[in-house]
Amino acid sequence: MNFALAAVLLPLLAAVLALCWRRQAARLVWLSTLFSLLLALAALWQVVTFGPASMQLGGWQTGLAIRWQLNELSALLLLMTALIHSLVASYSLSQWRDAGLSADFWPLSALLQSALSSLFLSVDLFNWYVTLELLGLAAVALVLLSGKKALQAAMRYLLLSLAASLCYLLGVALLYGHYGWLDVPQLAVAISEEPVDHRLALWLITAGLMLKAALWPLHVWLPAAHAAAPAPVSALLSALVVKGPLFMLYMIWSQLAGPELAVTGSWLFLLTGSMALVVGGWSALRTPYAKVMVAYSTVAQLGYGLLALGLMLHLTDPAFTQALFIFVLAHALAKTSTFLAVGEMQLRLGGKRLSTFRGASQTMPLAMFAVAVAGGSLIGLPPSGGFVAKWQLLLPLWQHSQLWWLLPVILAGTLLSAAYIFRLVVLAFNRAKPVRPDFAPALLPQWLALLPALLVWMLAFASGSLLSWLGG
Amino acid sequence: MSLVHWYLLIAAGLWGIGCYGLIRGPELLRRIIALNLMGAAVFLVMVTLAARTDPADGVLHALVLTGLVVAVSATAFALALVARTLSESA
Amino acid sequence: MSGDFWFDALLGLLLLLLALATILARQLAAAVMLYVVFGLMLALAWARLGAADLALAEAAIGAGLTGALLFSALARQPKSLAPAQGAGRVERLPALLLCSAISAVLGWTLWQLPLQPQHSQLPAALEQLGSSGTEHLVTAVLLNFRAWDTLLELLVLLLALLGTRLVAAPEPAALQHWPLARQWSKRLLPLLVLVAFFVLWRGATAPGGAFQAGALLAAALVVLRLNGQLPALRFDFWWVRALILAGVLAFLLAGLLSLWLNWQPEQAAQWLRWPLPLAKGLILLIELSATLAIGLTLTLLVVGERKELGA
Amino acid sequence: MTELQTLLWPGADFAVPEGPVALWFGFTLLLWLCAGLYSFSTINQRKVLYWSSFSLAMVGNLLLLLAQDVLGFYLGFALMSLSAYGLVIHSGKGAARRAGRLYLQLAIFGELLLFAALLLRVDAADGALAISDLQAAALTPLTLSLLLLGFGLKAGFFPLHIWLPQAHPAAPAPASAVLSGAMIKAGLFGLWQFIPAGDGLLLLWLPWLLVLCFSSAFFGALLALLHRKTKVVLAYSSVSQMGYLLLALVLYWSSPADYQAQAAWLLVWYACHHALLKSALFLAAGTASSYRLQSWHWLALLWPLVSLTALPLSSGAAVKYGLKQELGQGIFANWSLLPGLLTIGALSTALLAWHLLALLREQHQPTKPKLPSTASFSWLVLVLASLSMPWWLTQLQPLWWQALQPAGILAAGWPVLLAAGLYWWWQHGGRPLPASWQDPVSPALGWSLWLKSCYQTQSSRQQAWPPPQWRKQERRANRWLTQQALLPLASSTLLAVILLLWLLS
Repeated sequence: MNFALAAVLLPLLAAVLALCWRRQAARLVWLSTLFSLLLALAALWQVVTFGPASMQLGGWQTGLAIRWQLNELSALLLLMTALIHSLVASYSLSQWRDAGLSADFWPLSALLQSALSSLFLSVDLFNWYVTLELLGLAAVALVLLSGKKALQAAMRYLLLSLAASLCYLLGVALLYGHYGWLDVPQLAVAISEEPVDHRLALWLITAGLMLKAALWPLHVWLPAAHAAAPAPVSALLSALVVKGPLFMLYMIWSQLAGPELAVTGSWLFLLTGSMALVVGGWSALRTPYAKVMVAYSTVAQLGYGLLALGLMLHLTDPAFTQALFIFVLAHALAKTSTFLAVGEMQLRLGGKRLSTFRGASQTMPLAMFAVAVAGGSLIGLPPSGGFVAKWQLLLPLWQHSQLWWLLPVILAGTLLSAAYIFRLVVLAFNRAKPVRPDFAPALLPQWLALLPALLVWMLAFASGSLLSWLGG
Repeated sequence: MSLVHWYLLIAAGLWGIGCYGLIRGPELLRRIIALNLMGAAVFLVMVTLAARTDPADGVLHALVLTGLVVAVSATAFALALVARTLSESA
Repeated sequence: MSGDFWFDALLGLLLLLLALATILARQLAAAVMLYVVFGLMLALAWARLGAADLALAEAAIGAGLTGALLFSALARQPKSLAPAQGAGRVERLPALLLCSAISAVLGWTLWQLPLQPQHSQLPAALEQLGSSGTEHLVTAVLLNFRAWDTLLELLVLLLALLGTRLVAAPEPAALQHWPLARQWSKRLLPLLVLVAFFVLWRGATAPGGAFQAGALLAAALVVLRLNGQLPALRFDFWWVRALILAGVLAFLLAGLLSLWLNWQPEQAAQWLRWPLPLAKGLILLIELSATLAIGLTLTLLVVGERKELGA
Repeated sequence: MTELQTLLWPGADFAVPEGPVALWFGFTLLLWLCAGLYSFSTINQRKVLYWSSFSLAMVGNLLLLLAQDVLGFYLGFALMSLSAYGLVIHSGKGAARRAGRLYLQLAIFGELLLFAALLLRVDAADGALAISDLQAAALTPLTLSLLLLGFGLKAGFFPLHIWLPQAHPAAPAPASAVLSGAMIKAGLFGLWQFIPAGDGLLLLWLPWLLVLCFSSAFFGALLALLHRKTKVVLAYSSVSQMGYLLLALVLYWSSPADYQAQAAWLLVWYACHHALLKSALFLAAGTASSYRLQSWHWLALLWPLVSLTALPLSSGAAVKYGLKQELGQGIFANWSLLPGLLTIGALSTALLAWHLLALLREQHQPTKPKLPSTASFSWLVLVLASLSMPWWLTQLQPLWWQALQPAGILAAGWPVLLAAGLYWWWQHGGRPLPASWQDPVSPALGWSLWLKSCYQTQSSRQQAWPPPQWRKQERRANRWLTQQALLPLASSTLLAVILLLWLLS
C-alpha cells in the first residue's frame, strides 16, 4: 500500500512543484513519471507477494473514511497509468520543441496521473465524483493546449462532462439517501441485505459514466476532442481517461447491481457494445482525417469492453472480467502507440488528412511500423494483447452459445477494424507519389511511439500471469 | 406531506427545468446556467436528505460544500471557455 | 396550517418559478439576474433545512461568485452575435416531454425514500468528533474524516484556474470607476476581510470555514480590483502562485509530516491521519492557507489578468 | 513447468529437446551461428534492419523447436516467418521488394491457414494445448489440408514453392543460407510434429503425397537447369531436395510402429545433411558473386556438391541409401516403380550439380576483393560439419558403410558420370535452348502484383464508392451532427437513456 500511496502522491507533488518552478517543469514531471512507474511495479509486486491490502484514509472506521483498495486489478491499472504516462512524457520531452507543446502540459498531465491513480485505488462513491471532476477538467484543459482549433471541441466536452458528473452525483445522493453508505463494498452488503428500488440511482450513475467513458450512444463528443488535442494528449485521453469511468462502471455493476438488475444492465451493455463496434468501426472507415479515424477506433474498441462487461453480468463468468481488463491494458498500449505515431507523422508530413500518409512506409518507416503493429493488436491478430482479450471473450461465449448472435457482431467489428487499419497501411505502402516530410524526421520519438506497440505484443507472452491475477 | 418530501419534489422539478435548459439552450451561457440549476437541484436533494435526522447530517453537508466548490470551479472554467469561443466565432 | 408551512410552500414554488424564468427569459442579462436571485432563495431554503453552513456558502459562492462570474462573462460577450449563436434549434415538445418525464421519475423515486434513513454516517461522525481536532462536524468531515476529498477539491479549483488561463478569454469591457463605489469599498473592505477571518475562525466550532471565508475574501478582492484599488494580479507573479498553491502545499506538507510522525516500520503508512495532539493546529494551518488560496484563486477566476497569455 | 504457465500464457511449456529433435535443434543453432558470423563481416548496409530481422527470426526458429505447446510453437513460427521478410527485402532493390511482397503475402496467408489448422487440432483434442496431446486426436480432411498448406507454404515443396526461387536470390547470402537451411525445415518440422503417424485418413492420402514428393524432386531439378543465376539454381535445388525430405516424412508416416524410431532418425539425418550442405553452398554462391574465390575455396565448394549428388563417403550417400532401404520395407515395398524413380532423381540432381559448378566457374572473377577471414571461417565450419557428419553421428555409420560397398559405389557413381556426359553434350554438342526458355519469369510475380492491386487501388474504383450524391448527404449529416446539433442531441440522449432504462427495468 505504501508504494501505491507514493505512486499517487509523487505526481501530485511534481505537479505542484512544476507550477512553482516552471523552467524545470518538464524534467520534474518526466522524472516523477519514471519513479511512479517503479513505484507502481513495486505495488504490483507487493500485491502478488503479500496479497491485497486496503487503507482507510485518516485511519477512521469504514464508512466515515475514504477507503483505498489495492488488489491485483487496481495495481495493474495503476501500473498501466504510470507506464502510459512515462511513455507519453518521454515522447513529449523528446520532441517538445518541434511540436510546440506548451509548458502547461506538464503540471496538467501530472495532475491527470494523480487523479487517475487515485480513482483506481479508491472505492468511495463521492471520492470518485471528485476524482472524476478532476479528470474531466484536466482532460479539457489538456485538449485546449492545441489552441484555437480545439475550442469548440473542448467546450462541448466540458459541458457534456459536467452534465454527466451531475447525473452521477444525483445517483450517489440517491444511494446515500437509501442506504447511508458511500463505501462501495459496504454499500454492496447493505443492498444485498435490504434491497429497495435503487434503479434510478444506478441508471443515473451508469448514464453519467457512459458519457464520460464515451460509450455508444454517448460518444459524440469524443472524436472531435481527441482529434483536436495535441498528439501526446490524445494518447493520454484515449488510452487512460476513458478507462477511469469504465473501471467505475465495472466496480459499480459487479458489486451494487442485484441479480435482476444485472440482467437488464447486461442487455444494455451488450446492445450498446454491439452498436459501438459496428457504428464506431464504420465511422472510422469513412472519415477522411487520420486522428478522427483513430478516435473513432477508440469508440469502436470500447465496444469490446462493453461486451465483456455485459457478458460478465449476463453469464457471471469470471473469464469476462479477465477479458475486460486485458482489453483495457491492450487498448491503452495500442492506442498510445497509434496516436503518438500518427501525431508524429502529421507533424512531419504536414497534414491531417489520411492522404498525407501516402508513402509513409518510405518516408517514416518506423512510425508507420508502429501504427501497423499497434493496429494488429486493435484488429486482434495473434499473438497480440488484443488477441488475448478477444480470445478470452470468445472462448466462454462459444461454450455458452445462447448469445450466438454476438459472434457475427464481433466478426463484423473485427473486419471493420481490419478495414480501417489496412486503409491506412495500404496508403502508406503506396510508393507512387510519397508525401515528402517537411523536415527531417527525428528517430527518438518514433522509437518511443513504437515501444508501446511492441509491449502490447509482449502482453500475450505474459497472459498467463495476467489471467491468474485478474481471475482471482 | 412533510418538509422533506416537499423540498425533494421541488428538487425534482428543478432538475427537470435544468435539463430542459440544457437541451434547449439556445445560448451557451444559458446552458451553463442550466447546468448550475441541475447542480442546485442535486445539492437541494442532498441538503433535504440531510435534514431527515436531528441534528442534520453533517457528513452530507460537507459533501455538498465540496460539491459547491467543484461546481463553481467548473462553471468558471466553462464560462471562460464559452467567452473565448464566442469571441472567436464573432 | 402554520406559518412555517406557508413559508416553505411559497419558497418552494418561488424556486421553481425563478428557475423556469431563468431558462425562459428572453434576455440573457435577465436570466443571469434571475439566477442570482434564485441562488439567494436557495440559500434561504437551505437555512430552513438546518444547513446554516451551506446557506452561507451558497449565498457567497453559489449566488455571489457564480453571479459575478456570469455577469463578467456577459460583459465579455461580443455584441454582434446572432441570437441563436449557431446552436441547433431543438424541437420544443419532445424536449419538454422528456424533461417532465425525467422530473416525474425522479420525483417519484425521491418520494419513495424513507423519512428515517436506514443508516447514516452521522452517529459514527459524532462519536469520533472528539478525536478529530475540531468541534464543528462539517469542518471535521472536510478536514479530517474526508480530507482527501478536500485536497482533491482544492486541486479542482487549481485546475479551473489553469484551464481558464489556457483559454485566454477576452477582456471584459472597460469599467467605469465610480467615486462613490471607491469610497464605499474603502470603508467596507477592512470589515469584509475581518468578517472573513472571523468566519474562518468560527469554523472550528460553529458554521463557517475555509470556503465561506475564502469566498468572502475573494469578494473583497474582486471589489477592490474592479474599483482599481488593487494592482493587477497575475499568475506570473511568484507570490501569487505561491499563495494559490498554498492550500495544496499546506495539505501535502501536513500529510507528509503526519506520515513521518505516524511512521511504524512494520505497518502500512497512514495517509492524512493527523496525530491527535497536533490535529487542531494542523487543521487550522490548512484552513488558513486554504482560505488564502481559495480567495486568491476565485479572485483570479473573476478578474484575472489575461493580457500576458496572448492568443 | 507450472511456473512458466503462470508467468507466461496458459499452457506455456518449453523443454530442452531430446532424441531426433535435439539433433534438429543442434544443426539449426549451428546454422544460425555460422550465418551470423558470416554476416558479421559481410553485411555493411542497413545493419539495423538486417540484425533486428536476423535475431528475431533466429529467436523464433529456436523457440518453435523448444516449444512443447501449440501456442509457443505458433508464436515462434510466426515470429520467424514475419521477421524473415526483413531479410528478404534487405537490399532494397526492386527485385528484392517484389520477392518480399510475394513472400509476405504467402507468409501471412500461410499463417492464417496454420492458425486455423492449429485451432481445429486443439479443438479436436478437447482443448489440450500440449503438442504431445494432439497426437491422439484424429485428423479430418479439412485439418489435414490446412496443415499441409500452412506448413507446406513454408517448407516450399512443389507446388507451394513459388516464393522460394524469388526470395532466396534476393536475400543476402547468409540470410539465404538460413532461409534454405533452417527456416524451410521448420515447415517440415511442423508437419512432422503436428500430423500424427498412422492416422487413418493420412494413410489414405499417402499415395498422393508420394506423387507430390517425386514431382517436387523432378520439377525442382529440371527448372534449375533453365536458370543461370547460381542462387536461383540453389533455390530450385532446395525445392527438389524438399521433395526428398517430404519422402522421408511420408516413409516415417507409413512405417510400421517398430520401425518408426529409425524412420524418424532418418528424417532428421536427411534434414541435417541437407541443411549443412545447402547453407554451405549458399555461402559459396554469395562469396562467388562478390568476392574472390581462393583455391581452397574451390575444395570447400566441391564437397557439398559431392554430398548433394550422394557420392560415396559423403553423408548424402548414407541418407540416400537409408531412404532406399526404407522404401523397400514400408507399405510401398511392392511399388516397383519407386527405386527407378529414385535413380532418375539422382541423375537429375547430378545434372543440377554439374550445372551449378559450371555456372560458378563461369562467374568467378579473380579481380574481386578477398573474403574476410571470419566469413571464411564460418563457411569452413559448415563444410567441415557436413564432411564429418558420419563421424560425429555414430548411428549414421552403418548406413554410410553400406553405401561404401561396391554395389553402393556403382549405384551412386554411374548417374553422376552419365550426368557429366549429358551435361557436356547439352552445353557443347546439342542444340542450345531457345532464349525464351532461359531464366523464365515466374507467373507468381504477376499473381502477387494482381493481389496487390486488389488491396491497393489507385483507380477510380475507390473514389466511385460511395456514389457522389450519397457522399454529399453523409457530409451534410456529419456537419449537422458534429457542429450544430451536438449539444442538444447528446444531452437529450443522456436523459433519454436514463428514462428508457428506468422504464425497461
